[in-house]
Amino acid sequence: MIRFDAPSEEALLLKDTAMRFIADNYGLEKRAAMLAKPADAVPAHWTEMAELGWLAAPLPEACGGLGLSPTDVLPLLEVLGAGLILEPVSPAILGCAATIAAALPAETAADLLEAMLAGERIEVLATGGASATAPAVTATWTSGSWTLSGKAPMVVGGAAADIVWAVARVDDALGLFRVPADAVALTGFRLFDGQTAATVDFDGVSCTEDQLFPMDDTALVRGTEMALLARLAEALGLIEALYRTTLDYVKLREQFGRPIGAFQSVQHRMADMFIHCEEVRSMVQLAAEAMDGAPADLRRQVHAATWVKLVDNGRAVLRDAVQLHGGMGMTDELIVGHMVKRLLMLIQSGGSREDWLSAAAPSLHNSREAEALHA
Amino acid sequence: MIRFDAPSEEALLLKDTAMRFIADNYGLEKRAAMLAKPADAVPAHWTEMAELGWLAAPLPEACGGLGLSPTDVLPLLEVLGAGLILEPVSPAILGCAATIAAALPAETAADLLEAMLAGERIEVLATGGASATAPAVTATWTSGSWTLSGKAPMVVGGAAADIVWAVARVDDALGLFRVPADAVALTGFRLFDGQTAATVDFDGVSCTEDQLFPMDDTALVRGTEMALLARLAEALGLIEALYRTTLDYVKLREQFGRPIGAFQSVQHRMADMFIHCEEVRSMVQLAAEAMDGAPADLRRQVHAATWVKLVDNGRAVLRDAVQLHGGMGMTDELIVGHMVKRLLMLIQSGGSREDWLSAAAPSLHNSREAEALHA
Amino acid sequence: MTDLLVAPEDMAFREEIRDFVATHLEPETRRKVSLGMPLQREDFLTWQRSLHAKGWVAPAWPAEHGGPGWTARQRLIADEEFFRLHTPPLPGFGFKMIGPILMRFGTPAQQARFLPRILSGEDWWCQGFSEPGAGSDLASLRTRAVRVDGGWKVNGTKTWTTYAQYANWIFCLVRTDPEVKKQRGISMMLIDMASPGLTRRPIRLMDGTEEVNEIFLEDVFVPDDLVVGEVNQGWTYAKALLEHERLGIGGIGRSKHLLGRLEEMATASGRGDDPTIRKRLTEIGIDIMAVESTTMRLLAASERGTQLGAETSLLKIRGTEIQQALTELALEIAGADALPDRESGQGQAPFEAVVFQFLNWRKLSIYGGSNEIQRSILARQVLGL
Amino acid sequence: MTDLLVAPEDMAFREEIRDFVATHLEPETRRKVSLGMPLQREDFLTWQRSLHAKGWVAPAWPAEHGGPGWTARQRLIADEEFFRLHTPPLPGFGFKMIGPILMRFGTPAQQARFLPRILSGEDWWCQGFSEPGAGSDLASLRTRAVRVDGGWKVNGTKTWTTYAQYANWIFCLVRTDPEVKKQRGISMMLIDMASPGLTRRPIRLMDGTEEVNEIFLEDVFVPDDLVVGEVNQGWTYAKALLEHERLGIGGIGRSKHLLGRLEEMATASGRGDDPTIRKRLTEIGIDIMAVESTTMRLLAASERGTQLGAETSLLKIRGTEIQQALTELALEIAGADALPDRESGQGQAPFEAVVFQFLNWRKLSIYGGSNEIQRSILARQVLGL
Repeated sequence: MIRFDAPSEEALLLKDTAMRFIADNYGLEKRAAMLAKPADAVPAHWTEMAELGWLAAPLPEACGGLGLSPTDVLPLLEVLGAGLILEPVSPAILGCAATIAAALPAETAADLLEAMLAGERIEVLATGGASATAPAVTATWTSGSWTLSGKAPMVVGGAAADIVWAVARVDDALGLFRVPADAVALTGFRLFDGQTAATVDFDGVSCTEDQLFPMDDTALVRGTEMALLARLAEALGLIEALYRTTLDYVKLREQFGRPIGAFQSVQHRMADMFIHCEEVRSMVQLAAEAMDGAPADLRRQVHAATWVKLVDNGRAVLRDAVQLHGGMGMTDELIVGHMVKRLLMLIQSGGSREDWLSAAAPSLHNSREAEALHA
Repeated sequence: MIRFDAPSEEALLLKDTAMRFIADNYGLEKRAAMLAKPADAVPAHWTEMAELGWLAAPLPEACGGLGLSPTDVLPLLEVLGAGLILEPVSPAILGCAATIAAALPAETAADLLEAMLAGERIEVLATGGASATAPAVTATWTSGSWTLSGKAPMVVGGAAADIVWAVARVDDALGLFRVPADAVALTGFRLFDGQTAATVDFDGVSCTEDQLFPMDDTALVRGTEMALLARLAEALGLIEALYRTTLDYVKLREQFGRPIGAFQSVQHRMADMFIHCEEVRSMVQLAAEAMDGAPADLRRQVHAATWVKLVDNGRAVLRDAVQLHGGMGMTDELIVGHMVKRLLMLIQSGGSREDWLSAAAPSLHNSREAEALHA
Repeated sequence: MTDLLVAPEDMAFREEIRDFVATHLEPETRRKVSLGMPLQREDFLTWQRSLHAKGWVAPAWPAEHGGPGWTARQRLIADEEFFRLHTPPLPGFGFKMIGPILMRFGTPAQQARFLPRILSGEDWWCQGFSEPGAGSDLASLRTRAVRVDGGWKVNGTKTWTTYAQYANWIFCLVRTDPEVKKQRGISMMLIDMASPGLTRRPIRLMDGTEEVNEIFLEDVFVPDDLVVGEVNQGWTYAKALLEHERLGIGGIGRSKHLLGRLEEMATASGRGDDPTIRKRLTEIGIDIMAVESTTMRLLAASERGTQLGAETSLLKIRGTEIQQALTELALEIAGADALPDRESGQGQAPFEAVVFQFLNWRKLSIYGGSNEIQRSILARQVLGL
Repeated sequence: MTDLLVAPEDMAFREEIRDFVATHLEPETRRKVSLGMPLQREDFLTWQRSLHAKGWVAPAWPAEHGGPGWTARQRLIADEEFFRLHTPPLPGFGFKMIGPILMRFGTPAQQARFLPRILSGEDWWCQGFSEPGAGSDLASLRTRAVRVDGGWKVNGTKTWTTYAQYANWIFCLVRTDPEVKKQRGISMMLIDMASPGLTRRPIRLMDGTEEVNEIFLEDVFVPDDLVVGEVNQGWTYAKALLEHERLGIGGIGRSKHLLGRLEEMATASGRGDDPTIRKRLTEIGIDIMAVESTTMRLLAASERGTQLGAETSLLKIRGTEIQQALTELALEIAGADALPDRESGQGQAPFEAVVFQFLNWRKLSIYGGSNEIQRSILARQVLGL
């Protein structure tokens, strides 16, 4: 049951800490210095983020996490998204660690994740195929060891990874290989918003029996959904930040002798931007609550519907944020341009809107039920 | 070659006469009196319209017409559309007579059309099937006469027809049967905008050999395209009239102490309404010029593209015309509501926008040509 | 979706509503509502009497005045079910407008006299706010009342008065002090429709209906005991009214009902599998989900004690945009099948009422504060512009 | 479509353009333009020199000043072909702005000194109109010139100066009389970029380019013979300029070029037959047809002697809306293939420049009078609101 409860105290505390941290460490100049480094440089604040509990927050307590619910992780992730962090919190924790936590026995997962949650390592997950259940990597057993083949062309957050976990086809099942980054051909690079990613080539990599862990669809789905939720939350944070930044700007910026926010067409566009934000907030909260409260097919529908809303409203917000900032919105010198790129990156990372729309389609509105009653 | 030439003197003269006629005869009260009559009553001004030359205008001189080009018929039809006439000028003349003129030898056509062009009769065309080349009516030859079967459920303008021409399948070819209205089961009724239409049931109607006239695809296409152009021109007239009426209204109507046209959001919407009009005008002129200047496939594309523009821009204009008139726009007491219904009727009469969009699709933009050069 | 937002205890409540409707709603009334056809006075009143007998006729009224004592969540559920099951949408002028005003600002005598008759349907109220030339801009109204012995004499014209032909009472805003600034000097009066000097002219709308009217007041006498609250405070009462019961403003039930009807229509027209139609249905379904989840989120905040303000205007804007988009999609599905006039006898279900509903629902973005005004309200009151 | 609008004699002209481009445009430059990649100074100048040698470099200039003597229709055709064949879009600050101004308002000496060097590419002009805090609202500019012996001393800041890094001259609007009302008291001055006191700061845009700059003027001396026309009349000249050559403003060639590229992109991404993509491509194709036919209709009216006014703003509005819609459709086609940074070396043609172009072309609705301002111009000057 979805209740739209308020976030817990713990969630709000993490959020407040995060806001202070961003204010102190993520000014545009400091961020520009980080961006000037090579893509595979160790990210600046990974250890601090671990110490602040951000890495442990969304993971079950039995695996060494803080056990926050999906709903309670939202406020933190919104701040990190709007804060434009360059550390791979979402892919490494919500994508990789959450998958491991779902796939492995709690104790094993706790052991394996300990170093990452302490901020000593970065571990990412390479799924990479056309679909989650048709991974790009295949493993074959020859003379006492596994040989991997396949390539993951876009592992977000993977440029500085120490460990790459590969979701692989092992005979007719799925398996999870734990591969040290120095055993694969890994090429780090930046995405257009400044975040890092890597192509990882597994061809010919040899693994021992104890690098292989069991994996099933349910765990993979859980991990995929947590990773999706992370992107939704970051995008929500960005959309709201763009709205607030633009609202501040139109109140200050004067043209033709008065603030542009005094012009009716600007006022109505800002009202629409507010509506776009509120809708995305509602949907993302719904998507988060659905994680633990809805059956799989309904959850999938809600997530797809939320993504479609994100695409539509997110694009509208970023268009208007730039337009209302005028020329200033085009520059690298205001935060708005950086937020636009990050939001656009998140939207693009989901691929085709059409596919999400199809996934959202079946009987959203209970029409069959209504018909049955009607008859 | 499309030149966007100015209309001829003759075209402008017809237009001016039409504007005066509408002003004199089509005030809302007079029109309401016409609407109060049964659908199959003889329309009020058919004879006068013949005397004014409107019925003869678009037909070739050899058939007893004035021989105006498609481009030169536009101004008259725009005025008649915006004037909300209830006489079936477009279906009887552009739909029926133009088809007959295209199908039959000029002298035969002239003889057959003489009474209608004199305003003594109303004749309409029943096509009616799923497509123009798959007509609803079939004719079979039995013991010395033709027997028709089939039903045309929507013959616009047909309620008071004296003659119904049926496009019929005759063996594997097309034929045109000239059927007196009293020989068929004809039920007249009104469309939601007040114009009349009829269902015509041909089942069991018997025809002699001399009621059958030859018909080919080319003639049918010409007639169909002329009828389409008539609807486009009427719609253009209505769109522009809605724009002008709304513009006048926002200049006069005061709210919060000033004309609503002084509010920026109203100004910007009116600017969009102006743009919507201008686009439709350009496309309809293009569609008219294409009638005699473009090969069949390009002509079909241009017509389909024009229809899509009409649907999109027409809907936008009628929505905003009502909205900007506020409650007054909802009533039967201002002209705006009547124009909205007529425009909506024209748009609906075209069926699915999607089908037009598909018809407009192929290589609108010469990309293949560009690629060839590029290579 | 619906089930996601409903707790088990609410599910039982929903079932109760469904059972009641199944046993009490007349099939012919249900048919008319499901097709979006106009309703007559008796269609409304028959249904109202059933609800009244059950104690459900005024969901938002406190129990002391005859309400069912439902929570805000239950009211939303009931609202959705009633729409979905095609019950007649009871006009809110009594239940949602003058009723709550009298509870808050009326005298005990006014409450005792009028409230029970609103519930029972003995009184049908209409609203006299708008005037020719003063639609959304209520403060500029010109109907005047002058002091006479024992009461007031009222002159002026009211317009857009919905269902005045069914009503026996009208509540009016009238200017009682012409000297002060626009919003001040206005009083609210309760006027018997049978008063000498009160006449009515129906306004025919372009959809062919006569839902709305003009009301002419010529020297109409209103006794002092039919003035609401204090003289010259009518504007304050009207404003309080406009903020009442805003969470249902998104019309989720209405949208879902129409979305379901469009599915049937697409099937009937042979375009049930047309990808473009399916895609638009899904998009609008997502839009409805966004308004519904926003409603539930605001409801939850309100249940936690947050005071809701003008942000509920977004529900009005998006809700009516969705409903109008649905009527436009219906036009696209119906195509040329929508051409016959509603009264021609040639239209076929489910297409016969498509144009009627498209035209009629243009009002959704005009009345109750046009969507432009709602955007200005958001900009000013929520965004601080 | 194109052929519909072209007479046989124009077709020969079109062929001539195509032949010239085929033999003179460098393949690498064509590749960069076709992908929407940034161009360097030499990319522009090489192409400009070819055009100059042919006599085609300034299509709109009269023959006496070195123009080709083309008709308005030929200019449109050439414009479309150049875009379609991926020639570098030569910045218009010389050809379309200061050149025509000098022809109309400059002294014979100014004309003789500057016009030939614009054609040859020896001089590259940039425009100093906008200032920080005065983008579309030019009348509020604050750069000041004070009288000194033999000329003026200028102080102030100009911004959004496109390609100032390539330019050796800048034409500026400066305030020469601070006492009079906003639009008056402004003069137009020609300033050598090498002048002492003139410095430049590149502005990095979010798409990674440095196309635009800030120009700081500190006690920059401008001799009297470099003031255009009369002192204090600069606003008049600037306005005359803004009305110049408005028929090409719809950017039909640019739109068609991008539409063609999107078709290739859809094929490359395996979505060439996706009905949603095809549908959007057709819709945008129809939109382009509407702008093109409107352009031709206005052109025909202009050829018949009708004076065109602010209605050409509609070409700017719709043209840029179409171009931005195309960049957005490109994002939808490219999906996750658009993620690598343009300089990462990981992007694949034809997707590598998709985000860059989306971001860069946000400017289309901002510069040259934002689309909001264009709508206000239409409302005021054409609609009389």
